Amino acid sequence: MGSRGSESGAAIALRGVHKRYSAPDGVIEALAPIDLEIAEGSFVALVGPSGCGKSTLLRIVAGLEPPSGGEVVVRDRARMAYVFQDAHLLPWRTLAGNVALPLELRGEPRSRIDAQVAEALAAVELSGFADSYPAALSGGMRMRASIARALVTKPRLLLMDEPFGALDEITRNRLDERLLALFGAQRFTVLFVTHGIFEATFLAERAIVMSRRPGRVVHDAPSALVGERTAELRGEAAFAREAHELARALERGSR
Amino acid sequence: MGSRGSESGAAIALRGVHKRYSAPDGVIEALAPIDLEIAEGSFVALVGPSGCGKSTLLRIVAGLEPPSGGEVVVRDRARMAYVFQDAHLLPWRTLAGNVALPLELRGEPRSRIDAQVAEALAAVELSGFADSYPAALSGGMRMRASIARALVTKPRLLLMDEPFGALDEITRNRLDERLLALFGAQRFTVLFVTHGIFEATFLAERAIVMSRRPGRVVHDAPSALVGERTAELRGEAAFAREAHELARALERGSR
Amino acid sequence: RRASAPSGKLRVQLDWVPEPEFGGLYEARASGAFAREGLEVELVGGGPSTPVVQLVASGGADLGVVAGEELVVARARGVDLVAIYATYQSSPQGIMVHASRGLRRLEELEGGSLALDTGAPFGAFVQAKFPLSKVTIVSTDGGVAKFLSDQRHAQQCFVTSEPVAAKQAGSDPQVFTAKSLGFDSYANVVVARGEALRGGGDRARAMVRALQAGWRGYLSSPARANAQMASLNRAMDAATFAQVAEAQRPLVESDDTRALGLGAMRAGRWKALIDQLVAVKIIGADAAPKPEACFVFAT
Amino acid sequence: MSAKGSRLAGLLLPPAIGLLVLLAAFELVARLFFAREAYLLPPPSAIAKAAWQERALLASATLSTGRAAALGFVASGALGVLFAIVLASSRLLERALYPYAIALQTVPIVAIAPLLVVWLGVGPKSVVASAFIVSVFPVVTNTLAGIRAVDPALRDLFRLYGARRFAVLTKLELPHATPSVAVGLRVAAGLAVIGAIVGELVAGFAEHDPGLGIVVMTAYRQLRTDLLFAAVACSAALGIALFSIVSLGAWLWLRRWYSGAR
Amino acid sequence: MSAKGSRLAGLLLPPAIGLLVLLAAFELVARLFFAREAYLLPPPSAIAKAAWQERALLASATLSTGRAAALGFVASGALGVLFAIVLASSRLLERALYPYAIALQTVPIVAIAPLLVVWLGVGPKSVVASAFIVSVFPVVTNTLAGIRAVDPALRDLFRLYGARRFAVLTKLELPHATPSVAVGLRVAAGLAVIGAIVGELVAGFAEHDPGLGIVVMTAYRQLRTDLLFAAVACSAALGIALFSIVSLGAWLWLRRWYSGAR
Ligand SMILES: Nc1ncnc2c1ncn2[C@@H]1O[C@H](COP(=O)(O)OP(=O)(O)OP(=O)(O)O)[C@@H](O)[C@H]1O
Ligand SMILES: Nc1ncnc2c1ncn2[C@@H]1O[C@H](COP(=O)(O)OP(=O)(O)OP(=O)(O)O)[C@@H](O)[C@H]1O
Ligand SMILES: [Mg+2]
Ligand SMILES: [Mg+2]
Repeated sequence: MGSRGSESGAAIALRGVHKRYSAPDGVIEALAPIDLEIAEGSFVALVGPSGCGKSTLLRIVAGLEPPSGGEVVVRDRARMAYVFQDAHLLPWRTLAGNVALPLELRGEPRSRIDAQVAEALAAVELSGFADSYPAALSGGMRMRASIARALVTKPRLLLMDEPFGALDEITRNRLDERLLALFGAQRFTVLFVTHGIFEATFLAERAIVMSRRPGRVVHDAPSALVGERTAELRGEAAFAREAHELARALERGSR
Repeated sequence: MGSRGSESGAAIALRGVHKRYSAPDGVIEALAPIDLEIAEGSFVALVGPSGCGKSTLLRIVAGLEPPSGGEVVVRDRARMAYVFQDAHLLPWRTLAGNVALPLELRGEPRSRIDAQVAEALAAVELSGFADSYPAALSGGMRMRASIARALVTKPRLLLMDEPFGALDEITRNRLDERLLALFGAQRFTVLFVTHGIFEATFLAERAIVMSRRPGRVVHDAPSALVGERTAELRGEAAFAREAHELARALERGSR
Repeated sequence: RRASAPSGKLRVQLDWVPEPEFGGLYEARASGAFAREGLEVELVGGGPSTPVVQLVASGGADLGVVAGEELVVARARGVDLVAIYATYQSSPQGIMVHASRGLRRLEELEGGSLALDTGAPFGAFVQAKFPLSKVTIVSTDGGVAKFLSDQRHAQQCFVTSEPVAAKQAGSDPQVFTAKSLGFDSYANVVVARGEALRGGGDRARAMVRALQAGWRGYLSSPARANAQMASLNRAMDAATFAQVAEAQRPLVESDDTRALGLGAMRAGRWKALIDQLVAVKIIGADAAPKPEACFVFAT
Repeated sequence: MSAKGSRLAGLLLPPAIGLLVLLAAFELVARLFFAREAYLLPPPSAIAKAAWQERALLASATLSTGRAAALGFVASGALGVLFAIVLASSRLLERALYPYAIALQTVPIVAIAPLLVVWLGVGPKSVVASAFIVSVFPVVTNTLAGIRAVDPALRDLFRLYGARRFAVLTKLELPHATPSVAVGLRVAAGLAVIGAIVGELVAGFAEHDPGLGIVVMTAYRQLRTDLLFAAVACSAALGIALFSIVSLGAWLWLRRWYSGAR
Repeated sequence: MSAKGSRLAGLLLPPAIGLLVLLAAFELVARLFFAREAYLLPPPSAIAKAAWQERALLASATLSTGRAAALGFVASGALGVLFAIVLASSRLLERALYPYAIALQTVPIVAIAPLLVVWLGVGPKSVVASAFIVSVFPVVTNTLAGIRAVDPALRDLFRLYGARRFAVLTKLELPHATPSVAVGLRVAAGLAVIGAIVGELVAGFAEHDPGLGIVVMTAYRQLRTDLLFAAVACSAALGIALFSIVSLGAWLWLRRWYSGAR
């Protein structure tokens, strides 16, 4: 386990990774042994029933949780960003202060921070709230701030745990598109946990579906959709087919 | 403002209710004056862009937040349940303990509590986790526990703030159907904030769409869907039309 | 690592706040007696918990004021302190009882409680010499409130202090002095490090002369020194200063002082004290200091 | 080694090593800098020797003081939490009374010793009262802060379900405040010991069943510095014992759900 | 009344009324039960009279003690937080040292008086040191608890972005612990005052002003109970002043984001 790149050039490689938690009554098998490679510069969606181990998998990739066994190889861990399932903002900092945090931690000079923060806040449509404290924001606004905090670092590897779950469809679609644009321009690697089948279909080049706990991979296929992903895509038949495919896989995994 | 029933027999009646928050730089107009009546035994969905004031409206109805002006009349406030946007479980209680809380507060005898708690946990598919502490659960599981805590009271008025936002589509659909079944049997009043257009379409007899902050009502129409709401409904053309209608209204409100 | 007086200046550590028991010191300073002897002296007030013995022994002060029994205990523990001047010729301590109990001797004390200064040799002496029946020994808090409110309470006292306060409050204190009980000790003893006295101890001799002059002056006219001390210790009023100054006179003057001069000491009396402390087991017989080593300048 | 055994070792070894290191440093300092002034700071070896010689006295004194400190401590815990609950029940009451609770802490025990003695008599009761007075304030302050810090959303939840004041207290405020109460009790542990010692000096028995305060004072007056420090070590041990009980209790109680539990 | 004026009144009125009620109760008790024993508990009116007569003495004594208490308090705040930071840096270090920090609190000042005055001299420095020793432990304990209670998810966040230890400390642990530090300082406020008073009994006073400890002691010995209680009131006022400064500071600093701020 380490951050040296794998020989295959994959951004993330898991080999036999599994996870057990000890609970009051015995152990909880959260992840069954998983083998997974994620190519550099790919956009992968991770779908699965609630409690199946998606967050656990992400935390293991990020190095926040040691696996109970197996090997984890992650390239570019130094330039990784993570959007947690909850916003987890620092309550004593304003939104701008929260978004600036990763840059400060990286030692970026003050002068350059401000512009980047403003840009990231604009990307999640929170420009007017730079000086508000988290307590004075709606749930969706807090979540968006935490997305801005991840984007501001211009990561090479982006791990997102249901980032848009608390957002209305319109805002969500808009952010989906903005994320794709960013992805197109910078070609970082994205591992994206979502509950939205349409969202997964729209965003991902490859979708992975996990089974109920203990989580196994029950479906792993590249997207059949070709060409640019624009808003119009959502209306096309191929999109519907692809989404249907995914929904069936999820249904299988949820049984 | 009080809990006496309105003359019209509405479960909830708002007249000119608006809300201002004081912020560091001036005031934030969260809700523009709103007039609204919600009939007893109806299922109303509330949709709107992030930060538009949906949670604020729900809190005002619940009596958790005083409106800055206007009149609020709520019948059956004594038999009301509320699912917050975040799970807000008591970390020192097990899931079963958390779900039992409202019954304990109501003075229900211990003997009757246990069965009701088990039933509510089963309804949200958490039967195996009665003795787990919230910290050992996934985000979606915590949210489901908080739904169980609301359902266990057998409320006459149910306020739900994006209860299923953190759940995968399959689980969500299953819970949607279960909620509808409950609703069909007991005919309580539901005010349901959601980001899912399909969810709103599937569930609600009436959908209200709010505009961006300060929140106004931009769309308020009864559902054109008739007959029983079964899983098959989601495949029908009428359903798609209805959803499209709602999506357009939301788009209008988001501008 | 330790605070010390600048060379030339002598620092005297008192074991209490400025009160009449230090009258001679302040008078010597005010009258210029120190200066006439070529001494520059700093008087440092203390509190009830000031560790004078340790301060002098470790060089934090050049001279200190302690009770005679404290000096003996210190020497028994291997601390080389030597007395140069005994201000009080006998201990000011005593046992105070209510006169209404009609006691002629302390042995008759029965029942009730007796407050003793915890761990102090005088208290140990009283306990050892007088096997008081059914008397509860408690620790004293230094005040007289319990004495006033409890007729069956007795307590250790300084004859110049507690009985005065009790009388002022309308009570009827009767005092058995330490001396009358057989506890024979010098008090208010000025001590110095033994090493400082080797090689003649000229400055110490000069100190003794200045102290005698100071005390002579204070005994004849305490007003000036009292005023000075009162300006430092403003919690004690002028009347009390005068009263105490008068009350302590018999302690300062004795047959010995009339014969040998103020502050005088005799080896025989130190021996008596040492024997008493050995007898009540505060010091071991093997560790008992020699009487002659306890003091210099019998004058 | 079994998992349980190694866990226990992990729990007990560090403080044991810490103690050894502290003692070694202490011994070194004492021997190097206070060789000729053992009356100021005797080396631990000398202290240990004195402690062994006077073990009977120290044991009974520790027991006596320990009893009073423990009782005062328990009273502080119970009444401190109670008082905090009263203050927490209204912002007005808190503003009106809380500042004056601090007076308790700043009053030198000697100043109220006569009152104590008149009300409670010379002896254990007054000593317990002194331990209580000295140690109650941190319990009040920490409990109050813990209650005040309850998440407003959880308060909303209770309000929503029509919880009575008493239910809010027992099912929300007190459980949430337990970590804070534990912190207050940790501070109170040491204070109860020093409170008992000070109490003994102004209102305790000197003769039968003397406590550590009496031993400390006696050793101090008679310049038996080794015994003095032995007694001080006993009082520290008492404080550490109370502290450890609180810590253990808090850990057993909180570890299931509180991430800050140790 | 302006909004600001009425808010100020709301802030100051309750404690003022609280004081009046307490004083009235005190007067009643004193007059009813201690009429013939004013030397035990004089009524506030008599105390006030004595305070007025001795106002010069009390003012200078309060100033003298206040200075030492404030310095000791500041030292406790600074060093206490520092020590807590060191302990928080490793579970091992905490286990090894934390229990022994409590020894500081249980040691009677008189036992270490010789060390204090030999090192620091008879005078203000020893008084400050005493105030520090008596008041530092609650700061350590509360700060440590505050740091330990940081949300593990936020720690994850910092770890993720490669935060150095120092950044975790200054940007996460200390901001999160501020409410706890404030609680520790509230407790330390009163302890610093009593620590200074006890220290004065050790250090006495040289040519500088006698502090409240000396006034308490002499007044007590001379049965001037009214002056004694006046001095006690002054010491309580000092404690309340320090306490209020902490509370005000905490409120100004925390009110923007901390729901438990008052
Ligand atoms: N700290 C823990 N201790 C014990 N069990 C845990 C812990 N964290 C997670 N689990 C268990 O591991 C399983 C997987 O949790 P995880 O958070 O990865 O699920 P998830 O797929 O992210 O679910 P969701 O979609 O609801 O967020 C859950 O069943 C949960 O009970
Ligand atoms: N305590 C508060 N103080 C100041 N402003 C607040 C406060 N609570 C909410 N607001 C503001 O009120 C507006 C509405 O918030 P609300 O939580 O009702 O939004 P919402 O519609 O529920 O959004 P979301 O879908 O993101 O949860 C937001 O813009 C927010 O900034
Ligand atoms: Mg998750
Ligand atoms: Mg909301």
